[in-house]
Amino acid sequence: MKVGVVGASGYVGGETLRLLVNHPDVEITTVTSRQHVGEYLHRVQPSLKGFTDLTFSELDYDKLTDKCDVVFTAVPHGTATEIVKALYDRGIKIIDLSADYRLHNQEAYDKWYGWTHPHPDYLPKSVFGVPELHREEIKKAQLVSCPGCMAVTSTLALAPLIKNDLIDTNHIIVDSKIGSSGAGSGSGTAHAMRAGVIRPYKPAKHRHTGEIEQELSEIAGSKIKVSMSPHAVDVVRGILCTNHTFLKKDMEQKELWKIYREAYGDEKFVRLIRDKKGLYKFPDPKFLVGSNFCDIGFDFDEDNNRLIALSASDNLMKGAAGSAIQNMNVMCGFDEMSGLRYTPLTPV
Amino acid sequence: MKVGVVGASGYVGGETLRLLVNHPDVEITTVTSRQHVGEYLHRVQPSLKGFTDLTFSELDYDKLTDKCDVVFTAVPHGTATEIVKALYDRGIKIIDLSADYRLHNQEAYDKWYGWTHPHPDYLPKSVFGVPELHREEIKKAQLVSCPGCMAVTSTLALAPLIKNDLIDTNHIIVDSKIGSSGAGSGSGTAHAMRAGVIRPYKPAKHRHTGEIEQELSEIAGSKIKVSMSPHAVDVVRGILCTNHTFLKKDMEQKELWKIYREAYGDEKFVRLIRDKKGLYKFPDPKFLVGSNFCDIGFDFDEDNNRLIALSASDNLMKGAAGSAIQNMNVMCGFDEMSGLRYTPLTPV
Amino acid sequence: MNCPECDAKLNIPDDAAVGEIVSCPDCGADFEISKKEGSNIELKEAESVGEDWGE
Repeated sequence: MKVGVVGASGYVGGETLRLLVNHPDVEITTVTSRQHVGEYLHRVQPSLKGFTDLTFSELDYDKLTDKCDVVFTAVPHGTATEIVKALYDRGIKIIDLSADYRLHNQEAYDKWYGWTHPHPDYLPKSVFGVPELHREEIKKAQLVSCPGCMAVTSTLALAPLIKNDLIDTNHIIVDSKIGSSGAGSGSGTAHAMRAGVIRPYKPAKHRHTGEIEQELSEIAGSKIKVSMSPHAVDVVRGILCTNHTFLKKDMEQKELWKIYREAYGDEKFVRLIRDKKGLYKFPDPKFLVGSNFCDIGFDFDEDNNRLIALSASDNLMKGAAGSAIQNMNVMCGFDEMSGLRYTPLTPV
Repeated sequence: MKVGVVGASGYVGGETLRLLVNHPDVEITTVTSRQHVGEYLHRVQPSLKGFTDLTFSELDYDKLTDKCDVVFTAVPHGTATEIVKALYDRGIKIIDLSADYRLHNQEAYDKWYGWTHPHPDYLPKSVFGVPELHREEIKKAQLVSCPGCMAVTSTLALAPLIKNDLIDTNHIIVDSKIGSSGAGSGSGTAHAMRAGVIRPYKPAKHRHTGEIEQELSEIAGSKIKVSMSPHAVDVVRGILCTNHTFLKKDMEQKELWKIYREAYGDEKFVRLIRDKKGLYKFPDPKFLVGSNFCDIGFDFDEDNNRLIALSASDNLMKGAAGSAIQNMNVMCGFDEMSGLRYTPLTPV
Repeated sequence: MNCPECDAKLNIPDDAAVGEIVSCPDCGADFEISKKEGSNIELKEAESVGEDWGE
C-alpha cells in the first residue's frame, strides 16, 4: 500500500517516517515539507540515513491523490485544516496528527482553542484515533484524528473507571509530566534552560483537557469535567499521568484488576503494571520509550478513599506517531501490530 | 560559635558542611562518620577541597560536648534517636536532619513509619524546624527537627490556605516531583536506570504525608488529611509540589495575593512567583537550585473550582541543609540569612 | 498606586506620560496610563499578547 507524509520535518513527522520506513505493508511514495523541498529526507531526519533516499516534494494534491492510498498529515495546528479537507474531498484516507479535527464541534474549539474552525461540518467525519476505544469506527473511517499525547495517556487510565461508574466525577485530577519532545521541534527551549526543569505550564485550562472530557463524557453519557495540570520534566521522551480520583465505594484490588483486564486484557499495546516486586512496580516511561505501549497501573489510598490511576507512554509513539500507524493498520485491515512490534529501548 | 556535624558523609551531611565552611558566625570543630574515621573531609566531600583540612573523627559525646555549642545530626533514620538523646541530655543544642524527632507522638510513628520510638518522651521537646511557621518556638528550642523535603515544600504552599479556611479539606492532593539527590547517597539507582524516569513511588501512604498532616492540622485546629503521591524525576536537585485544592468559595486573584503576602511577604526565603510575562511564570526548581528559597505560586481553574498551589525548592537546601542552617541562625540569634545568601545556580 | 490585579505597589516614574505602559513587578500585568494630572493617575488594561502553548 502506498502512503504519503505531509509535513515530515518535525519530531512527529519524523517519528511517523521512522515507523513507516520499516513497515512491512507500506511503501512511502511522497514526503512533503514547505522549508525543505528538494532536500533528501535523511538530511532533515538523519537517523533514517540508509533507510530511504526519498526527497521532500511540494504539497501537490493531484500527485498525492495519484501516488498515495493513505496520507499522514503532521503539520502544526491550524495549517492542517485545509490540507485535510482537500484530501478528504478527493476520497483519500487521512490520518491527521494535528489538533484540528480532534474535537467534535465548534463550541469545543471555542472553549479550548479560542479558534473558529473553517470547516466545522467536517468535524463529525473525523474519528478520534484511539483504537482501544473506537476500533470499529476507525475500521470504517476515511479521516482519523490522532489524540493529543497527554489526552490518550490519561483517557486510557480513566475510561474503565468512568465506564463502571466507580469514581466521583467532580474530583478528577490529571497531573501529567511530559518530556521535551512533546513541545514540538520548533518551539523547544535551549538545552541549558530546559535541563533540570520541573516546570508547570498552563496549570489550568490546558487544551488537551477538552479531548479527555470529550472522550470520558461520551463513555459516561453525561458531561464529565477534568482538572488537568501539565509539567515539563527533564526527559526527551515520556509522559506519566497521575490520575487522582476518589472512589464512590470501597473496592478490592481484585475488582480493579478485573475491570482493567476486561477493558484492556486483549489489547496489544496496553500493559497492566502493578507489581509488588522487581524493578518495575508502577508505570514509568523508562520501561516503554520507543515502543507503542501505554502502561497502566493503580494504587489505593484508603485513608483518603483515593484511587490513583497511573498511565505512562512515549509521547511520540502512543502519544502521536505510534497511534497514527496503529490507526492505519486498523483502517487498512493490517495486523494491528504490523510495523509496531518494537521492544522498549531501555535503558536510554 | 563552635559546631559539629555527626554523619557528614551523605548528601545532606555534605550539603550542611558546604554551608557551614562558608558561614561567617561559626567554626566547625568536629565532623564524624562511622566509615571514614581519620580520613580528610575533602576525600569524602571533594567539592570542599581547599575549604577545610578537618578529618573525620569517631562519635565521642564528651568531645562533642566539650568542643561544640551546636551539633547537626545527619545520620539515617533510626540511628539518630540515641545520638540526639545523648546530646540533649548533655544540654547541647541539636539540629537533627533525620526523621526521628519530626512527629510529635508515638501514634504518628506507628502510622507512618511502623516504628516504635525508643524515647517518645523526648518528642515534645523537639520543635518542627520551619522558621516560617515556628520561628518563636525555634528561638527557645534546644532540639529542632528539620522537616522532610517534600513536607516543607508542600506545607508552605498549603498553610495559608488552611489558616484562612479557603479550601475543602477532604480533597487536598499533593502531587510531588523530586530529584535523585532526595533519595540519599547510599540508595541511589545507577545513572543508566535513573536517567529519563518519571517514576511514581509510594503513590499512597508515603511517610512525609504524616508531617504535612501534622502541621496543617495544628494550623487548622482540627484533623486535616492529605493525599500525597511522589514521583522520581530526572533531575539531581529539585522538588516541585503541585498542591491541587478545591475552593470553598470563589476568590479573586487579588485576595490570594494578599493572603500569601500576609503569610510570607516579609520572609527572606519565600518568593511569590506568578508572572504573566518573562521566563519564570510559575515555581520551578530550575530558578532556585543552590539557594534556600521555597518559591510559591498559584493558578485558578474556575471550571472545576480548583486552586492549584505550586511550590518548589532545592531538596538539599530548603528541603534539608538550608533549613538546618536557617534554624541554627534563629536558635543562636544570628541574622537569619547569615551563611545563606546564595543566589540560585542557574542554569545548571 | 497599586496594581489593579494583584495589589502590588506599582512604581510609576514621575516623568511617565499618558499612553505609556506600566508593568506590575509581581504579576506581570500590563497597564496603559490613560490619565495623568499631577499625582492623580488612571490606568487601563493594555491588551496582552496571547500566550503560545507547546502541543
